[in-house]
Amino acid sequence: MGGRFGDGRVKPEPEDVKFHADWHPRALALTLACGMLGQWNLDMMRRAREGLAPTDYARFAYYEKWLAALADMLVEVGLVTCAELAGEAAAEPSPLSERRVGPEVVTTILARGGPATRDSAVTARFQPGDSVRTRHLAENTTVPGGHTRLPAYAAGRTGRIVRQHGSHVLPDSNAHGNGEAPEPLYAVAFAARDLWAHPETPLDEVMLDLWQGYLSPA
Amino acid sequence: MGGRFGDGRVKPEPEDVKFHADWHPRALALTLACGMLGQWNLDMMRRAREGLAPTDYARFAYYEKWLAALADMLVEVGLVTCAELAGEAAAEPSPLSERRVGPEVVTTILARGGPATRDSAVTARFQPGDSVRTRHLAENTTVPGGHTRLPAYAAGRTGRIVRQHGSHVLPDSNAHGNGEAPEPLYAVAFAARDLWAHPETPLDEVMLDLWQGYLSPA
Amino acid sequence: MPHDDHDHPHTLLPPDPALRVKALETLLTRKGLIDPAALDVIIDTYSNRIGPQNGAHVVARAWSDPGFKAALLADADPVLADMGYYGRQGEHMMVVENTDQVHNMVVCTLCSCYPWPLLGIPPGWYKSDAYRARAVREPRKVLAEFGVTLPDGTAVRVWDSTAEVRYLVLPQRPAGTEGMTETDLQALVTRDSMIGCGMVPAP
Amino acid sequence: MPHDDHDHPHTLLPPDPALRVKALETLLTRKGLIDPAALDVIIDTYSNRIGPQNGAHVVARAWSDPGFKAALLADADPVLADMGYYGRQGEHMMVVENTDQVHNMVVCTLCSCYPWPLLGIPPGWYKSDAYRARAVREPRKVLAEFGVTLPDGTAVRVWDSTAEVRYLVLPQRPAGTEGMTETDLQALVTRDSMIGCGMVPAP
Repeated sequence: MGGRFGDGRVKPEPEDVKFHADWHPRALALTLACGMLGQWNLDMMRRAREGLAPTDYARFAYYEKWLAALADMLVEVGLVTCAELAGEAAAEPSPLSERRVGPEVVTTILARGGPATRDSAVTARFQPGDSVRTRHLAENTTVPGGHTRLPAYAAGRTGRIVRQHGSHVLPDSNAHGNGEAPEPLYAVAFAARDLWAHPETPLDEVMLDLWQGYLSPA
Repeated sequence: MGGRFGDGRVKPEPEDVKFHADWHPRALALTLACGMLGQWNLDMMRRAREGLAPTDYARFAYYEKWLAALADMLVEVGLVTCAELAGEAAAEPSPLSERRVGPEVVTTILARGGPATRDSAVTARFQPGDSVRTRHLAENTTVPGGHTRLPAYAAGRTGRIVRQHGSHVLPDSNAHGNGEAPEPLYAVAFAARDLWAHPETPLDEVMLDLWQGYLSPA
Repeated sequence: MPHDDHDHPHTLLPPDPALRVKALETLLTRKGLIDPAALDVIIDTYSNRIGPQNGAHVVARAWSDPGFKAALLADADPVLADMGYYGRQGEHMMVVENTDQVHNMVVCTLCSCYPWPLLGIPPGWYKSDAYRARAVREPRKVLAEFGVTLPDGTAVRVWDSTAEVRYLVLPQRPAGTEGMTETDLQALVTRDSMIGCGMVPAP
Repeated sequence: MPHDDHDHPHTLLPPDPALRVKALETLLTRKGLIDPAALDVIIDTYSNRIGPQNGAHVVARAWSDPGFKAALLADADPVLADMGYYGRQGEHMMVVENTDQVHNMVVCTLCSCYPWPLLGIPPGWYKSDAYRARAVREPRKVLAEFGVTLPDGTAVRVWDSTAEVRYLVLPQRPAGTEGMTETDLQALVTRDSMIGCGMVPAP
């Protein structure tokens, strides 16, 4: 939705507000705890959120998207059945219950994180200062309608390599269970005037982190 | 929304179904009768529909968009006040009531239509067979966030002129009350493989009607 | 209801669309801006007078009269005006012919533009997000949902109605109709076939 | 609820999100897949332990210690790990410095990626459509809605967090803080300033 018109004002809020409804913290914790079962990766979960019906994506707030995608994912990986979700069948104990995360290890798991850097056999093609052009379609080239992290507003644009971040897991592959396929990731600078019909000033830039496969020499 | 993923199946319906709710015919007729007051043009009304908040545009069905845009437009042109809409003020007789359309002339007005062709001083730059490239941004070049009729999926693509339709009113100008600014309009053919990451066959084409200003030689 | 939302006064109306229509009609009638009897005529026009039978008439005549068909495909507007099929949302018509080589389909991805004087008001699916989104990207999958499978080697040409030109598909004449009159042919022609989302069935 | 919608089983749950959470938690607890006590710990962690005070600590130290700052800007990860600020959604950090020449701002247009170990969970506005849509296109108008006006000649650099790298803005140190301790400086630093949507106020 980057660049979209019509969304109105941004509404700043006091910095001590953490949640905006009683059920928000529970939705957050539930999603994280389920993720710790190790049955999907972060890219798959993002794919599930973006794969909601466009009308649902538009009307759901942040944690509503999380909940809907969590339910879809639980069924997709077989942790839960549709009958159980619908309340039409009694909850069967899961064979994966031994992976359940207890209160004593949660903090450790959160602190451990999940790095996305990997060794990769893919050689870096670009260096800082190089001019590059992004793919002309913000689409997954392998899976029709699949997950990608090239925003539509930056498709088919020319930018400048600013930094090499090392090799990172490729969401376009990992989100579909097709392997991590790590490749070099770059910070790429785009002049605002190359992205927008009416840039605010000629000085401004937008920086994106983009995988090597999204880029060609320009 | 052309090209968007995730919208599900198309649901054919019996050919004798005209409306899907009791209020649909009334919404249709109300919108058309108000249009006959001559206080806006079709491009302005389309601009009002597309200018709904993105979440409203996503959740409203066809005639709900019509109604919301009609209400917005009635206020924009001053036919109705916000207080009247909100029911907070009694309805004041309108000075434009002499333009009210009666049942005896409605059919004639519908049959008369409203041609969009105009004489134009703008010379046609392209001929059938010419290769052209569309604007790289599907945006109004004059009014930030303004109305345009170049779909996002066809921005920055190369096509072939198929036919010259004569000169037509330019929506990018007319929708904002900036004059009709007629210019040559063309049917332009795009190969499906130049539009989509996964075209169905190499044979297929999408044809769009595009104004000359949207195009440059390719 | 955000009463201070000046960009979107529609939020001042009740959210239920049936109540919205009623509120607007009442208000505009009181202000003297609309005449409910005129609304009745508009509804009658599109419910009973203007509909796909008009387009079917044109198609049946094109199937029956090669000279008419040639004129229709070359420059539809005068031909259609002669038949009385002119009016709102049909001011600039093009008729595109389906053949063994090319199958034409019509959509409006930006809104739901449609040739009203020839086909009446558009069907629900034509106005749906699914059709608007998918017809341009995967027309063959959409056609399959209408039960249509094209022969190998037939190209699909999708017309996205981005301007004020409106498109009518001239479907292929089905086999077994050789001796039929124009009137009988007209009764065969389906609305969906004139949008390019159906084939005319053999009698 | 379309029970046959296999692509979107979430439609099988009650539509009200509070009921959805409850239904899911009950189901998953019965299946032995989650432990409600673990959920309590996660909530406590992000409510009370991990928040913008972490980022403020880093900023205050960078303002106080030039060597630390240089190391932080050159390669943030080992520096932050040393301070104990590592974890989920902060595995790969870059710290970008605001100066008179450049004002940095952070957004995630694709979802709402955010440096959790340093700033906690993102504020509501950061996750809003308005911020995600507009921060990249009209950052100065967005800044104005936070009461921030940049001097002429300052360039805006908006970082769209499209991968797993997370960005922390090192805001400009306000005037009048010359003699302040690291602890006092930390208390001055606002969350919004570390996203690039605010200036740190003078004490």
